[in-house]
Amino acid sequence: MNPNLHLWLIPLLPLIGAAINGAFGKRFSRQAVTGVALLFCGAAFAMALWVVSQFSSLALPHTEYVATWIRAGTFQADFAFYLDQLSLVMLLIVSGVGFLIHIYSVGYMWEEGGYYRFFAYLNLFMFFMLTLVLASNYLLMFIGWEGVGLASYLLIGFWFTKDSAASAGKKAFIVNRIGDFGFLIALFLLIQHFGSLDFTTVFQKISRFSPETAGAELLTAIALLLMVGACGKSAQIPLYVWLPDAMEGPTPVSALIHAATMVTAGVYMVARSHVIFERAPAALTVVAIIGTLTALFAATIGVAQTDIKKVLAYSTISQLGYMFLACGVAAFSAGIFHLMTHAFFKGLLFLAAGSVIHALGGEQDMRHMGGLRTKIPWTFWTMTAGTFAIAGIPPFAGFFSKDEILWRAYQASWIYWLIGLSTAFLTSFYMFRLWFMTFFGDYRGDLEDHGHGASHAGAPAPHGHGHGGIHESPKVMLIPLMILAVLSIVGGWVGVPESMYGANHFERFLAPVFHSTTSSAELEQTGATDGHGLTGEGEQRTSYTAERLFTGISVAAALTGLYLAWLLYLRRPQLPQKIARSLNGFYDMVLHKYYVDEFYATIFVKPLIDGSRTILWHGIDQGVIDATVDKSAEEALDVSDTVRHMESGNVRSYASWVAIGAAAVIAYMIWVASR
Amino acid sequence: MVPLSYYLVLSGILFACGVTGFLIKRNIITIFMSIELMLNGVNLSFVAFAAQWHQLSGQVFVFFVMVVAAAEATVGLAIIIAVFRTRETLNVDQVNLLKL
Amino acid sequence: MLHLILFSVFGLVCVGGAVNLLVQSHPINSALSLIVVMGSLAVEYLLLGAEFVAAVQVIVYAGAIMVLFVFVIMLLNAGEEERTKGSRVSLLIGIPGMIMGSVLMAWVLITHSGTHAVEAGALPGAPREIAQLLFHEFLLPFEVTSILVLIAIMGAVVLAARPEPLQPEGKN
Amino acid sequence: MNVGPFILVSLVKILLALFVLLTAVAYTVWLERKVVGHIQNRWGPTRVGPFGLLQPMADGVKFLFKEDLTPPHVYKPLYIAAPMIAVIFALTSIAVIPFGSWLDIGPVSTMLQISDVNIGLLIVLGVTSLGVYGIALSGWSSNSKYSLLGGLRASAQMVSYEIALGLSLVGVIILSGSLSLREIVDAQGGHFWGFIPKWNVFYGGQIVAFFIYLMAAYAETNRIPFDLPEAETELVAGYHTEYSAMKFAMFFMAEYANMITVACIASLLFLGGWHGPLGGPSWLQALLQLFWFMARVFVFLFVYIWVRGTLPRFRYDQLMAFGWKFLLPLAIANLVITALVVALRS
Repeated sequence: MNPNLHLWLIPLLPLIGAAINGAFGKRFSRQAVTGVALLFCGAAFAMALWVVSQFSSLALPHTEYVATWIRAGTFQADFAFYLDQLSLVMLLIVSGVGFLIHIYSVGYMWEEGGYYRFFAYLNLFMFFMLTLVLASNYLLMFIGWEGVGLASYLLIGFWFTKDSAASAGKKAFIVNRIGDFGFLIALFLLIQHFGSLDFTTVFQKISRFSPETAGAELLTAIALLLMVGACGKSAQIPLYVWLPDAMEGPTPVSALIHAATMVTAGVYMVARSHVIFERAPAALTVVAIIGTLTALFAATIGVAQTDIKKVLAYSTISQLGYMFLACGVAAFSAGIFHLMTHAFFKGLLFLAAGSVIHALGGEQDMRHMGGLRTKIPWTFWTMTAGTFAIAGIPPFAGFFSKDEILWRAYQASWIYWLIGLSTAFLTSFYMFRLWFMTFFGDYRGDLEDHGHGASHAGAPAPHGHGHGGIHESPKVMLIPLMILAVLSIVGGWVGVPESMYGANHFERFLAPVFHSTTSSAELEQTGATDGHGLTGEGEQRTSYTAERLFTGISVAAALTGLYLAWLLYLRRPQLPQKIARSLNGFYDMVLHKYYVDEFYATIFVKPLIDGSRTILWHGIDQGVIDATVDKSAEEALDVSDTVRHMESGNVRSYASWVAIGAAAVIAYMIWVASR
Repeated sequence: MVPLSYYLVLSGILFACGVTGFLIKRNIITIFMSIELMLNGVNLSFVAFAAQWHQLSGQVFVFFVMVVAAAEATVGLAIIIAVFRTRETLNVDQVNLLKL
Repeated sequence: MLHLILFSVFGLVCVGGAVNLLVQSHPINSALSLIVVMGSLAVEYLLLGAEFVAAVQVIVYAGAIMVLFVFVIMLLNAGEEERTKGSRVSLLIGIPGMIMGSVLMAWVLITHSGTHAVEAGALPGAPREIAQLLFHEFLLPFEVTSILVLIAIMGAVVLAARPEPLQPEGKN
Repeated sequence: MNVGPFILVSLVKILLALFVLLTAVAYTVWLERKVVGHIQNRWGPTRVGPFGLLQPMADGVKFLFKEDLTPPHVYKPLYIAAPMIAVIFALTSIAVIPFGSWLDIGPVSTMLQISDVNIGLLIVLGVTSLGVYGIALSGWSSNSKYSLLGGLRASAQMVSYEIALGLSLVGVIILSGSLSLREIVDAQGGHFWGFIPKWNVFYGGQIVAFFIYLMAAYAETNRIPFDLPEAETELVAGYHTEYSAMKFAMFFMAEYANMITVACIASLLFLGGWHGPLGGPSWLQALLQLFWFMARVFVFLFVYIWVRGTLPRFRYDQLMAFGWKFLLPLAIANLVITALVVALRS
């Protein structure tokens, strides 16, 4: 029997921190707030590490029952926590990266108003995210799911005095509602047909199904609805629109929530419910298509963005697309692998970008940067690591995960592979574009001219503090950067495929979770390693060669992107304008993100608002409800206005009313008596 | 021998006169007198019924009515004095406002 | 027979006084006619054998209450009442209502009242019996009315007291 | 008995009583002038007849033939009615007052009383209480400020003191257990251990009640020391300032008739009515009863005049304070104590 790990403490600790900071933080000094926040978040991380130390001795999956939450008839939902390899990975990512970003935030937010508020929210987010990844049933998971949405709303709108921030928060929230709606319906369907939301029971029941058996379309429906939820949370087409706007929030938030952890919740959820998806091939295809499209689509947009954070945001979307592509081709472990590496390098990139912004006193527009290489070397080097990682240059982390996904995609269908490849090319292109524009060339900003407090485009004023001019960030910000940089260099090595004479540890580690999904290649490889007869050797080698070939191609694509970026943005900086002018319409379209927002605004938002205003507001609320109230009030007024004349204050008239009343009473009594 | 109904008719006439006085008179004091008139009419019917049914309680009720009338007259006249002190008039038609 | 004559005579006096109360425009005349009404009512009570009631009627009503009225009339020097058009309502509704009510009552009395007569002095309303009744069956109402009177006295004092303090002499 | 003689006897009694009363009124005036004169160390009327005994006649003649002038500013109907009201109510109360028990003349045996009502006392009270209208209306209808003030004072004062008066009588009523004057008097027959007559004055602490009655009665009749309504020094002559000749005479008669009535009531209720020491044959008995009764009334009237000659006049607020704050509580206390005594004794 497993020892009791008290998993429930892991989510609870940040909650305590949030409660303390939220309740009393106003009176605390900044140091005290920092202490509380870091203490509890770090405690959670430490506990996660301790869990890892215990992990080998556990019989998996390991569930811990804390309390019964809902019991309605046969249906029961508990406060119970579920630990297996997948949730362990997520747990490490969330608590670790989260802890690092907490540290980073201390430096980044030090000058901000509402410091305690920020950390209270951050801890709150940690609580919900950990609940999400540790939940042992869909309902508890949904709590975390909604909670992280709430936290993200609060943090996006952290500078709520800024109109754009507030509306961005609302946008994120509402768009997420759509997804959550799908998720919720999926949960209802599960309850209706399987009478439970507990992972183990549900999956046991479902594993009896198979794509051929009846009820497959039910699973498809459930899977698709779940996917809708995932799209909402993980910013996939068509619900990705909130993520770019979410960059209104403070950069650490963007790093933690909108790059590393929360947006990957969708991927995690899909991976978690792989049992359902595997039995719904149609749904899988949809997931793959959505993933690929999102990846390419976002990448193309990212090419044209000039706001450093926006570029990263779109790259995030496209990377998430990769993950969904992986899930779509049933390579869940690959998806999770990419999730992990992505958490490292994208968190790193965001933090580095934040450091750059910090250095430039709030400047976010890349066109006003450049030549920062020498001025902020640490940021530069860390960012370089991140850039190479995301661009998929070996041996950085991103290379392995992305290559894995591409290879799997190819095995599913070459179209996926092609799109993925082009996406990889584009990714490396715009990332290096960002890299070059930010750190190379000569400085295009105006910060030296009149000290600090320059145009605080993105993050509002607070950066205009003390020392003017460009300055390296404090240690407290740099240390997390370095750690993450290291991670994004070596992070991929846990998953070196056999084709490169590695043993895909990560995939093997996750295998028990996805055992049912181990694809043919995996089987062969295991077979090979198990030394099954020599028959497999030939194709084995061919498959290796093919894989290596594809790897080479993708690396070449990445390098091409690097070269192009160098050519366009360092060598001939005037070239991009020419190109842009040459293919004018397309460039505009890309620049305006394919007018998706406008499209949504016209198709959904505007009709909704107009309908609400005309029908609900003017029609029902004013026309019916208010009208009835007002009308009755007016009627009462009129009646009393006429009756009022009885109250003339004249005693004799009162007496007359009494007299007539008495006469009436007498008449009635006579009538009664005479009946 | 007088039928009971005669007394009742008499009391009814008195009562009606009282009501009429209340309706047509303008002077507060006169109106009060009209009230007294009504009470007297009622008293008459009380006594008549008492005699009719050989029930002394009717007469007892007359005493109560008298006491109430006395109290009412006392307070009413005091009120009249107060009103006159503030408004310089006894005409109810001019005493139709709650506040001055 | 004598009884009927006396009844009719004083009944007519009653009605005459009541009507006079209405037609007189000066409150003091109305007061006097009301006194006449009360006096003749006392006689009617005597005819009904309620002599104690009659006496009390004279003492309390004519002797005390109406004296108060006359006193107030004299105090306020109430003059002829002016014919102001205060309320049409009283004429348009009150009078018809009153007439209607009284007509109905009259109709009831004429049609439904038995012919059995009330003989003079039918019932010796001797003070002793009344006292028995008043202080045994009706003790509680009696006490309550006494409290009522007390309250009325205090209210009258409070109401009629001058707002400003009296002159040191207390004379006016 | 049959109706004819009854009416006859009643008429005779009425005429007699009226005659006696009016004469008494006239000679009470004479008496007062004499007594007050002597008190003030003068002679009083002496010219007309021996000791001025015919003075009342002369006054009457004078009043009759004096010009009866009516001021132009008065409210005529009431101005004329007021004195009549006064005198009528003053004379009415004699109707229920018994002068003696029974008189037997041959076949006829009648009580020395115009009519014996078993609530005679109440009737007397009611009639006297109505007497106030004469004064009040006269004061008002004269339409002059002195008269008005007089009338106001009179009505207020009389209403106030009526309460004390009535309450002082209640004690006696409780003791004798009746409202009929005749029975009350009968209840006072006999003596305590031989020599003290059983008058209410000496009996059951009614001496207090008697004095309360005395004060109240003086006030009721507007006599000194309570003659505020006609205080010469303040209001010329009070409510009858504007009156002259016969109307004035009526007020005069009314006042003195009231005095006599009060005296009768006092002697009936407190002083044992007609009970007297001497005895004899029945006709003599009747006459003696009349004599004793007259004597008591005379004494009472003498005290009246004596007081008038002696005491000064109250101030009005003193009057009211005396009535409400002294007499009334005293009367109530007396009533309560008497009631307790009777209740405990039975």
